[in-house]
Amino acid sequence: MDRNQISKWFKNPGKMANKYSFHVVYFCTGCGIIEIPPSITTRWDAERFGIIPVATPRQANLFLITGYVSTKTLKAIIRTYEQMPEPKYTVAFGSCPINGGMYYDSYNTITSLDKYIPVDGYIAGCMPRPEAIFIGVTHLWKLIDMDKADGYKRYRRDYKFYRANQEQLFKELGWPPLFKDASL
Amino acid sequence: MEELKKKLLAYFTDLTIQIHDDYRMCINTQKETVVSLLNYLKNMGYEHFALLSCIDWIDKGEFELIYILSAYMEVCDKYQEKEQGIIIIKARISRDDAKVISVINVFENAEPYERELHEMFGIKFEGHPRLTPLMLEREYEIPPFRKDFDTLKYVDNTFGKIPSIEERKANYERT
Amino acid sequence: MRELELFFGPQHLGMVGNFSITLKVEGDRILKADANPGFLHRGFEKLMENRTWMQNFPLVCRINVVEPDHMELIYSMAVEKLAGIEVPERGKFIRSIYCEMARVGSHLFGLWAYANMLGFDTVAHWAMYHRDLLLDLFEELTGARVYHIYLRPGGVRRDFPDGFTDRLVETLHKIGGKVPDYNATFFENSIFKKRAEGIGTVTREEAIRMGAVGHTIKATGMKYDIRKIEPYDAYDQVDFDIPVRTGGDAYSRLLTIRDDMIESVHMIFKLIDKMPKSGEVYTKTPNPFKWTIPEGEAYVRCESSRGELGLYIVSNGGEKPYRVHFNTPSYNHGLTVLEKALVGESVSDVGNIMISLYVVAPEIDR
Amino acid sequence: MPKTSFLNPFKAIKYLFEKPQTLKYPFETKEIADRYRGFHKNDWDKCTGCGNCADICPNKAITMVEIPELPNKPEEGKKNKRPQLDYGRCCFCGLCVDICPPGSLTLTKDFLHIHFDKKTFTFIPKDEKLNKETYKAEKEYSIFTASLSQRKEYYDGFSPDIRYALFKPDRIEMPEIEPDERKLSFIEQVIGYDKEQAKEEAGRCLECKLCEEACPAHLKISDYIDAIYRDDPKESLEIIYEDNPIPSICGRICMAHCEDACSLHIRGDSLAIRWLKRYAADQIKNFKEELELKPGKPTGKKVAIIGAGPSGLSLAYFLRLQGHDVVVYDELSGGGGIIRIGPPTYRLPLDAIDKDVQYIESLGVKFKFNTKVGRDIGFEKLLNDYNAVFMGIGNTISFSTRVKNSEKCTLALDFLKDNKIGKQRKVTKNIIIIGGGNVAMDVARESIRLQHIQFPEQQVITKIVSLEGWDQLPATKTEIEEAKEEGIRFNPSWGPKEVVLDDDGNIRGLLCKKVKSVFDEQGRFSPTFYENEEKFLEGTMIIEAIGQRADFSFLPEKLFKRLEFTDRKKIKVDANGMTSIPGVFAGGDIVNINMDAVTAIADAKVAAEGINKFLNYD
Amino acid sequence: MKILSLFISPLLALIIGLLFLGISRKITAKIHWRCGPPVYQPLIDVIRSFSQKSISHGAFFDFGIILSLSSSVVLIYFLPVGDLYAMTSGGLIAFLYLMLLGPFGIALSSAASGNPNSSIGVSRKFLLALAYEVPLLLVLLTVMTHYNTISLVEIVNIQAGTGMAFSSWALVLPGIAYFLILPAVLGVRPFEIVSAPQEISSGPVAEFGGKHLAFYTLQHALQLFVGLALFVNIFLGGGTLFGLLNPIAGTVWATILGIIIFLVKMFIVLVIELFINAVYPRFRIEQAMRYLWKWPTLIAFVGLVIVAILN
Repeated sequence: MDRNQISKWFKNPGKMANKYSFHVVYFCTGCGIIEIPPSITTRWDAERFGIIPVATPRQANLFLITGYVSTKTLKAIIRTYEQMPEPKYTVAFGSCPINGGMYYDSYNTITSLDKYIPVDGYIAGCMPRPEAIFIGVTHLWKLIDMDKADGYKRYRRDYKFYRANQEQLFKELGWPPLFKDASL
Repeated sequence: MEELKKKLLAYFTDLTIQIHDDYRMCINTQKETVVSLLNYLKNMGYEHFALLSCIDWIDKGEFELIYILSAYMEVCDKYQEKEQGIIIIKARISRDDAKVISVINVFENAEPYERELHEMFGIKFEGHPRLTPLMLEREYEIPPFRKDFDTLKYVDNTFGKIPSIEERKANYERT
Repeated sequence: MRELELFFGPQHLGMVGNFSITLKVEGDRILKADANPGFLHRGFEKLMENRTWMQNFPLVCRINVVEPDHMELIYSMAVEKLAGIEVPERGKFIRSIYCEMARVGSHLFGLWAYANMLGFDTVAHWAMYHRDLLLDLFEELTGARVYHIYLRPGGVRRDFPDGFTDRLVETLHKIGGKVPDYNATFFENSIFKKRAEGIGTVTREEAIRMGAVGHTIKATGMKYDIRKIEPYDAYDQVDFDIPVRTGGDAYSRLLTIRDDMIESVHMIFKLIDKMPKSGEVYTKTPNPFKWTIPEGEAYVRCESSRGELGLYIVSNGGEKPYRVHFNTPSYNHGLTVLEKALVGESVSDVGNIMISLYVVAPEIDR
Repeated sequence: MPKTSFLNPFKAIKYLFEKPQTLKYPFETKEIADRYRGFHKNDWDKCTGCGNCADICPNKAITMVEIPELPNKPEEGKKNKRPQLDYGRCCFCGLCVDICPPGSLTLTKDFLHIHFDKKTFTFIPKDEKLNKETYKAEKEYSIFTASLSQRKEYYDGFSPDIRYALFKPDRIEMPEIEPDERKLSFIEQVIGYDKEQAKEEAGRCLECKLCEEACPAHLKISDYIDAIYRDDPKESLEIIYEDNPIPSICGRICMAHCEDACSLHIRGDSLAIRWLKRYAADQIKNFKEELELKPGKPTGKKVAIIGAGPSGLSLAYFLRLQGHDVVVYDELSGGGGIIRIGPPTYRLPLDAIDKDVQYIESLGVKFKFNTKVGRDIGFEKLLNDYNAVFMGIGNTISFSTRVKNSEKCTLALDFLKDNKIGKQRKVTKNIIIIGGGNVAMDVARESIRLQHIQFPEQQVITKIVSLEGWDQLPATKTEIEEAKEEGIRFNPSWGPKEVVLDDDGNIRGLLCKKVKSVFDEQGRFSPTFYENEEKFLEGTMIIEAIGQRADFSFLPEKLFKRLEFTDRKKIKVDANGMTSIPGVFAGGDIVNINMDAVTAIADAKVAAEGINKFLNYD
Repeated sequence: MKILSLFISPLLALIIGLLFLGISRKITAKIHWRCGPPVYQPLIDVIRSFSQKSISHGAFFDFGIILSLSSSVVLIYFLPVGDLYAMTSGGLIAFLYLMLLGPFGIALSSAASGNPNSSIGVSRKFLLALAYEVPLLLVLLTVMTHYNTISLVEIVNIQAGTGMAFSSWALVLPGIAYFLILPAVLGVRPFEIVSAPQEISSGPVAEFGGKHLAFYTLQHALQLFVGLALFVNIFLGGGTLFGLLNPIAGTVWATILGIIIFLVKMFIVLVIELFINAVYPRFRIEQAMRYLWKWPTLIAFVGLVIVAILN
């Protein structure tokens, strides 16, 4: 850890701690989850960077959307995302959340994720290798440093629109809006 | 297998049976006979209910139900030696009035299959205790596995019509 | 005690795959379990009807992410049967070796899931590490870690690279060398036995009644294995045994998985010995843009790591399948056996039972 | 059941003292496998823009985008379209690599692209030669900055391999009569596909339609080949007849520009499009009964066509379908024009020509054979009697070398014509043919057959002298190969200097001089020689086959003066195929520089539309 | 000294607790055959949790976790670390009650959160506490009988006087019993039943996020410290090592060395606990209770009888 890092730690400990302690929601949203166990276990060992899976979204700050998202899962994803405390980051895996991927014509999977929840980064691949996950994390660090990983802020700011999109898809969401005073 | 064919033909009247070379027996029957046929075959040792499927023959206006049975085998011998194979039972029902008697009293594991077919094809299984949705969250006007369900059109209409956040904001600001 | 409604999954650390079980519990006892699949439903069977025979081949493996290889195999087998394509001898052996590698990998994944479920991180980590070594080999052979897209109708996509079998044997020996450690820490661990014995017992009668296959029925003492019953590929050219247990509980199932894994490794060695040293590995299939398959239907099945995997496929003589229906082992296990096996058990054992049945959610949903 | 224990598990503690097996990833990397399926790379030089990758992609991840900077050369089988990948769709299956006919598309070992912007995931792959900015050398490359726009050089993963390609690179061998056998007679050399072979060959077509753009007449090639694949030669023939009314002829002697453009051609054999057309035409024994084409409603307009060659026949057909009255004049006794006299019987039998001509005749086109315009009927009379006149006269007069004593030599066309539709010529045992084009090959191969017929079981020699070297010979490769197989000897890069006569005035041989160069710097034909390097070739008969020209003697002087010519000595026509004389149209060899049947058909198509417009305008 | 230790001991406990958490992650990782996180990772986690917005589920939710944390801090005051102690009067009985207060606070919070997983976790926690409380009480009773005092500080002082690490042979059996229940007290495997992330999503803390989670982590670190320190204090002779420090007794150096010795002893116990943690899966709750009521209780009872007879 060089001096630069230390001064950063003193300036904004929360931000730095957020960088080096990603607690991941363990949610098998799609097939990309198959590369999560290897990356958190012996061979790749994500815990070196403080990345560990946690059981509940309340304790997490990173949400990995691992692959395709069916409508049924999307509901759970939105619910989980809203349960996470801020600041929180979302990283989407693979082709499917970007533009539908393999399932671009499936009647049960959505084609692009960022219409429903904000996404801070996409990792290309089908599926991404563990290496890509690590490099994805380093990119996320850079984004956090530059204050560009602002998905949660966007969600708060544009909540009205996200909520409108979610309601357009689901008709009945089943839970009250997260932010009461969401406006432009 | 030939023996079984003879027995079946003697016992049931409205069957047409073909035996293929790879130990697959194809039985065409009526939907009323299916339950008793399955019962009979179960007692003959075909205890493994492998699959319940359905084909939408839209040109003929019919659904074809496929029941596939095989036998559990205690000792691992080849089929060729045991003279036991896979039995494929086919029954056609009308597409407009898709109703058939449930077989869960004969085979317990037919339950999720029937639920799924109900959901995907809209076939009503009489006597099934819970024909609740299994896989799907949304409701579809046409059950999605029917041939007249156009997935691409559906996707365009459903997911394509949802604007991205930027579009929605732009629309909002305009009005 | 009051009755509680407890949702197990889909977002849950003990859940392998996106699956949910709604439990009705009283204290720690489960009164009723309701499996709730569909979180991964993509409508594969519909998607496949919209793609040509060749385009389906990268698609099918996505059905089951844990073990995509048997999905490729079953699709290839079905198409070969419908179109009357023969696989060359070397191709058959490569297929068998590849499938056995996949079985070992899949079982290691299962071991990870089970150990992780019990909170047994140590063994979980080892198992995942050893699976990763296998994935390296898969990457070398097929060009991808997970979705290999290697078995194609007519044979395999590429031949073995130079010296591949040597590296395969080396890696398998490396993994096999750790089996005593696995045994000492996991399979012969008293607490593991305490945890798994008598849990989720499925008797043979129940298993037959509910259509159980694979290690669930092998754990009740029945040698039901498609590799023996209806040999495909090169399985009729090697000797192998089918490990069985008689307990019918989670413990027996896990031991069956272990024995099956060891048997698979031995089988790979035998297959490598018997494999023709050179030759064609695939039969050329027709031009993918003009490939039509004559009218007909086929039901083929193979033994995946979780049990009998079947595919019913219908062609109407066109460029695309008319109807496909996968009979996946997890379908019976996850929706019928699991619901029955959970009743009366403790909440702590939900994941335990589920993983010992090896329920893989994407396979159920398709 | 194994024995269990409480203490045994503590054996695991020993791992505490072992070296961790973790790969410390960003600091310690793993070698990616050689077959890794990562991002795409496309060799733009090799890529033909055929779009097969876009067709096979199961996810519709590939779209072909037009690159305006690239040259669009459909006649060479190269379009200026290149695949664009959408990594929001791609599943990295590699089907596109396996189907790519030129083998230009490769998957690399690059797999890192992480970005918050979805738009960056759309990407047009190029290769490292073209894109130095993207492809970094090993030392400039870092995994932390790696992305679609920062990739490593020479990092190929899953590469195309012709052995495992999804298409069949090898053509179904066309059954032919063996050289030793065929050189003894004029029997048709090519036997033709049978049903199975035709189906299999048609099954190789990837439907990329590069050929359709390369074909001058723009036949719907992939459609009719698909019909053959579906075992429906009748439908196939109907599709051919939409654009080409002489399938039997074209199926045999077409220059097959389409096959040069075929995308399979790059790494394998091109599809046998010509033979498949021939198969379709041969399968239908009687065109009139099977095809359901009807002439259009009579319009009352009359068109005269001079010359029943390919352009004339096609035009007659197209105009007849429009309902015009068409009369075709030709000096020969049957249809076909130059095609009737030029290609020898072993390549194009007269039956095949007559089959096509008779069908066109059955549609109501009137043929006036043995009528030479200018001799039997005046050109001006035609102009007066008919609403429009089309000249499709072709090049019918052979050039002579005009070296010393060249008047003793035989001219190629005369030789061919006599052999085909007249009386067989007498030949000698030792023949020299001057010229390196297809006509020279025809002449040579015909002479060797005549020699074998007239001097059975005797030593005979046929040699070819050509100005051009081996690699410049204008004749097609297959012609040269077949000529060699039949025993014809080549003397490339020699120019005739003098025909040497013996004392009786008979030909004794040809004195040649070494060629320095054939074309000048501008690429025009202007041979230069080493005057002192000479060679004497023995031969008792010399045939000159160095080119032909048109015979405009039928035209009255004042009309001829009004005809405009291009600088390549061709008649100048406008976009409607009309010459500088209103009402007079032209096409075929006298207009285009390709000088082959299918281009003549293309001319006829243009002229047909032009005449239509011209007649309706009146 | 006392005033100083009022500040120092909780801080020391916190730092040592977090460090031990980090070390335990590192050592576990090594047994897993991997590198593991840096030892200061728990600190980063805590800072991160503090920086996050937390969602409260009501006043009880907040109060519970504060109660839990403060009770743990108070526990530290009763606990001598070598020569460092804040209160001399605290007896073992009070100590035991305070130890129960921590879980009680968590339970309060969990009940307020309304998550069914949490309620299952809390019920497990109390069942487990019920199970290990029996042998623990027996053990402590033995100790109190042996030393004839209920004050922890006095016990430590007596042990320091004897200068032996394992102070009395009579206490061997209770020591073994305590060692057997120590995993249950610390909540490591095979007794990781309460949190059991794979079964009931971390149980009581399922709804804890942000600052609540940070408080919980701190409380957890303190609990770890307390659990280890109690064992070291009672059975391993506290901050003494065979009378090694007797020559320099009373100086500051002796205090510091005492603390270091104390920490080393704690560390050794921790490592042993980690080994147990690494090689066993977790019990089911009734299995854990059966185990705890069987062997440790029996041994502790025998120990109590022996001590009673000796006295």
